[in-house]
Amino acid sequence: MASTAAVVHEPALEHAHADDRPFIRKYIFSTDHKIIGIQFLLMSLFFLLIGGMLAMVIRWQLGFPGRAMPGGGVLPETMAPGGIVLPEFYNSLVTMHGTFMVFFAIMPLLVGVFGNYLIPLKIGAPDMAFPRINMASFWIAVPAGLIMLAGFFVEGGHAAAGWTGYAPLSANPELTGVSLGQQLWCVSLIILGLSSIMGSFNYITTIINMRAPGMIWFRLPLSIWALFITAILVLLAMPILSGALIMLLFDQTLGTHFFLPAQGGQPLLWQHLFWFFGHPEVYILILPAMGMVSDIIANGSRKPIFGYTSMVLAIIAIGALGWGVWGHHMFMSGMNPTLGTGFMISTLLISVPSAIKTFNWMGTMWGGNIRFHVPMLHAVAFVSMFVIGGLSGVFMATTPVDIYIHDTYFIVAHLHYVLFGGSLFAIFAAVTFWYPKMFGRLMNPLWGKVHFWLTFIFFNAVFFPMHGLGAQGHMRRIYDPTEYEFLAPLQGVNRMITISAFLLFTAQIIFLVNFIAGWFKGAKAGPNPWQDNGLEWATPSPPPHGNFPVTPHVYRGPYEFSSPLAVDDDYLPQSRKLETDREPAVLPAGD
Amino acid sequence: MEQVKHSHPNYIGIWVALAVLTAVELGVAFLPWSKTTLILLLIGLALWKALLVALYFMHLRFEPNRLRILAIAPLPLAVILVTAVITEYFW
Amino acid sequence: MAHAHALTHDDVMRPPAGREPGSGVYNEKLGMWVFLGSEVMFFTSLIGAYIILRFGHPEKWAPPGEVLNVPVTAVNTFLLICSSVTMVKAFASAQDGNQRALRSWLLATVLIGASFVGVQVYEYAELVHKGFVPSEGLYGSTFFTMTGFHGFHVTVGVLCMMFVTWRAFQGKYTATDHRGVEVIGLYWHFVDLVWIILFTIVYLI
Amino acid sequence: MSWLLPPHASSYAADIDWLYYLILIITGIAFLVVQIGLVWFIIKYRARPNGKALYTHGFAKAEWIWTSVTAVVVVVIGLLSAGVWDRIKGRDSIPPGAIPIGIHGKQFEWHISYPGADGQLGTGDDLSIRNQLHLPLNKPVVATLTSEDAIHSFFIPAFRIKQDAVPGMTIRVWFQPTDTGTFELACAELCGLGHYRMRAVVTVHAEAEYQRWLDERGRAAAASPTALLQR
Ligand code: HEA
Ligand code: HEA
Ligand code: CUA
Ligand SMILES: [Cu+2]
Repeated sequence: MASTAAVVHEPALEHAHADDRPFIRKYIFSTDHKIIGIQFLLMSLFFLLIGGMLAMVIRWQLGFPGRAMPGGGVLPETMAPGGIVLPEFYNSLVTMHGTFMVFFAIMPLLVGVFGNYLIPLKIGAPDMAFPRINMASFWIAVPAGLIMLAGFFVEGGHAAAGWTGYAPLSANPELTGVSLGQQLWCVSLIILGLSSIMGSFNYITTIINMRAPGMIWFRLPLSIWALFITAILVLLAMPILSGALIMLLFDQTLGTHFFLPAQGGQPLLWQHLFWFFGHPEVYILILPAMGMVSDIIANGSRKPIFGYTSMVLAIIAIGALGWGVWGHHMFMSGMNPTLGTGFMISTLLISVPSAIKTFNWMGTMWGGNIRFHVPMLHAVAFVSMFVIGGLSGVFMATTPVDIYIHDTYFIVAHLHYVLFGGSLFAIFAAVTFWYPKMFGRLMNPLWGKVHFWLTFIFFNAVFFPMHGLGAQGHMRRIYDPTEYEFLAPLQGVNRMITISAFLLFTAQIIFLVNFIAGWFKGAKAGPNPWQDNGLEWATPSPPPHGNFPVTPHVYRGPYEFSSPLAVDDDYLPQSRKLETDREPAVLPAGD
Repeated sequence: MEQVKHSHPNYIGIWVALAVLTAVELGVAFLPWSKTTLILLLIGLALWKALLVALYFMHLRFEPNRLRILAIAPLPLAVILVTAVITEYFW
Repeated sequence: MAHAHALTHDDVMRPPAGREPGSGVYNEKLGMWVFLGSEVMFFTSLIGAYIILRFGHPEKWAPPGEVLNVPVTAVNTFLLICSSVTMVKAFASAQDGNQRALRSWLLATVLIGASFVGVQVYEYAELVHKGFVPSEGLYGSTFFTMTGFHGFHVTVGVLCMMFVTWRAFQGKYTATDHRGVEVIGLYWHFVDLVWIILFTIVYLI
Repeated sequence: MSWLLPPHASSYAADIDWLYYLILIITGIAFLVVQIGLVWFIIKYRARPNGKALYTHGFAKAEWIWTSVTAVVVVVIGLLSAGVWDRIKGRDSIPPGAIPIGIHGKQFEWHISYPGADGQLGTGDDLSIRNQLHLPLNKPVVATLTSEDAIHSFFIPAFRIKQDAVPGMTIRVWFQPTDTGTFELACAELCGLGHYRMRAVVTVHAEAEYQRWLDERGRAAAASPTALLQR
């Protein structure tokens, strides 16, 4: 009855499991945020795999230009006759690699999966504020993905104007020979945008209005803070992209002139709109990662997070500053150079909140009692790799240096360090950390470590040398570097990168197998395998429909590891009531 | 939810104000004044109308401050985007 | 203290038994306001593009009234303002628990909203007949895109309003709980507000 | 592959390289601090049997230090860069008397026009050549960039110059070669399926030689006006 103990008694659990809905409402058209999160997980891992496979074809062509790709013979004549990649197919490959990775893998993985799975559990709510809209948001994302895939099979091939879709290349089919593919690209992203917007206003409402008693703002885990700010960014940035895509689509189909110069349209307008969305987008792709890594590092170090308040302020600052820097992608575009100086300064300033985050993570580890479970390994790797990516950002933020390195492999190196080294490592950390909560079983830790080390080593082998390529002036998005004399000496490096990339991809198969095997064979996890403090660990794994048999009450912040108040443990769950704790004031049900 | 007995704002009054402002706009738009003056006047009138709708019809006037802040939060972003891009024409 | 019992599906859909004070307004209303923030940004992209393009090439726009039919649109603007007042009247009636008034005001709103769309379709047909089409330079591109997406929003609003009206006829809205009416009202007034801006900058400037 | 920047051959390239190396050093220090710190903590604070972690929520002083140091460093980087940027791309940066050259990007080639005897572009006596950029040594050159179709980007790695050519816009950019020899001009913005081979050769001559080349080409062009463009 009046027990608010962290671990709920078994009989109650049995009851809570009794869920009378038919299979299709339970697992397919489910309104349960946990199922929706897992649905997003499966979908986006699938697209991650697709994006990875496209990367392998890209790498083959760059490492061995003009040579027939082993097994490439299965591709149709219009893509790679005899296994030799065609230039127009190469452009589609790069475009779709970027598109799938950004919009269909990393963004849904961070926002769709963990936003859905963690928010209600971590704030102590039974579900999202609008469960049906939540369901719709997943079932809208699926057709968006299918439309995007369909583009490969249409006349003229898939979109080939880069993931940034610069007009007029993307607006005028005569310039690429791609018409239907480019339109499907627009349509798919418009639909996906709708899905993300539906997801995000749900998250925002849920976090503001559905927190359990005692879960005041400054007791929220950093992952929730990050997801909250991210949801605001999605909410306000996505519609800008949708509007721009609609105009682009009209240019392609209705003959309008927004981005086509012949009648006074402005190609740079597309870039402004795209990047006004695009830069907040890259923070959408890193903030949740930062938040979840904070949770995991505190857990692994068995220490409270260092400087909680400044971590929160840094998240807010990154989110806010992110709106004023979009022009740093356009320094060479012919944009007003004075504006360029302004964008340089604002961009450089983002280093400050990023520094706060970095050093606070280190501060958290300092003096800790660090357990290197697999999530912790990935989380520490995140810090290490994100810093490399962030520091390379400083080169590009500096306008004169960007003159030289813009659109070279230096950028490619940067974006993979922040997106793979940053976001994807954080995703590996988060998946392995919350996997037992999702499926009730643990992934194999030994194979997890093997996967981690291989990924860490080959990731660096692939992407670190790209800084060097960029410094030699190696342009990005080129099909065959050997066309240029000054790039010819770099071909050895390109080949080395390609071989490492194949090994990197192979290492991911370990993860895939471990992921699937854990589902059936993994060791039973129990409610709290990592001895963590979050509310999600105070309910069974997987949590029952409705999450908490009893609405939990919150008595403290989420990072009370090694607290002297916890007598026999080195952790103190948020919902464990001590003698000295006062009951939070409860708002009556209903309003 | 809210309590049953309500005193309502004068909605019909707002409606009349909106209609009159629209008529004024129509009159102003065809005056032989300088383009800049007209634009400033018209935009001023439009914002006035918009404000009436937001404050009374959407009852922002009667909402908690937290909600009002939330409602106007996106506007600075819109201003940032447009002003930054417009500077393009002044260099 | 809450009682530990088995949750059924319906329990889950209800607000939790106790929670932190949040925004001070109920979920649906907060959600709508947040969603409107997103809509502001959507219209920012269209209207912003218009402003920027027009700044670049002011000569591509005809003076007000030359191509576009201002009188017809003025009437249409008036219609939309009327529908806003009927909407807010419906909301006031819901607050007072006056079912009959609620239903009639909602019906009126649906009808006026639908006629707005009708007039816009007529306007488009006439313009296209005159040869003014979306591919007609920057003027046509921006005009049809902005007003078209506004019209689309009105259409969606009318459809949702029909649903709310239907529920009103079933007596689902009481003096204490009329969330549906208030939420659709917010959306409706927002769409009206956007039109107020669009009417001025597209037709009168 | 060398980790240093390749040799440079234009007047302001050294400034860019200098900034690059400066940032390399600054970020290099930040890099070392973070990575060495991480490794050190990993080893020093790994879980010990019966070990207990320090219970602290942070130290405001430490946070102030790293926040303000970073802020100062980035502001200094910004100030140093702003001047260089202004000298290269600022609106009044083009040196008076720079030699005008027209660069027109087109899928997938560069049409380069040189002024005729009057030293002005667009006066009818211009000379147009495909994919060959010839320049005099130590003379400032101002290129007028235009594009026919997609966005292209004018990139000469050895000169450290890059600028997009946008259809519908005319963008001017200047540079001054400081070494004779041949270099490569690349297109750095995705512009379609031939983007990867939109290449031109840049030849920098001593001044007298440049004049000789220009005259020769001018005469050849007068004899057969279309021959050059078709190569
Ligand atoms: C997760 C995604 C992500 C993140 C987090 C970032 C973060 C940053 N990015 Fe990045 N960026 C991308 C994804 C991302 N970027 C992508 C995808 C592109 C390419 C798009 C395309 O064209 O296809 C891109 C391109 C890009 C460009 C355009 C380059 C060009 O095309 O020419 C620039 C230029 O300024 C830039 C800058 C930065 C900066 C300054 C940060 C900062 O936020 C980084 C801040 C972090 C740190 C600085 C490290 C931590 C701090 C310290 C350890 C303290 C010490 C530091 C100092 C003293 C400086 N990025
Ligand atoms: C998060 C984003 C992300 C990720 C993870 C990657 C991953 C990789 N990228 Fe990507 N890349 C981009 C985002 C990303 N990239 C973007 C935005 C661009 C710019 C596009 C443009 O210019 O328009 C780009 C461009 C780009 C280029 C430049 C092309 C060019 O300019 O010509 C190259 C070249 O080497 C490259 C290579 C690779 C490689 C080898 C990987 C490897 O790391 C891939 C390794 C494989 C995987 C990561 C898949 C693993 C799969 C699983 C783990 C699934 C498990 C499944 C289950 C459990 C069901 N990428
Ligand atoms: Cu021209 Cu790339
Ligand atoms: Cu950016």
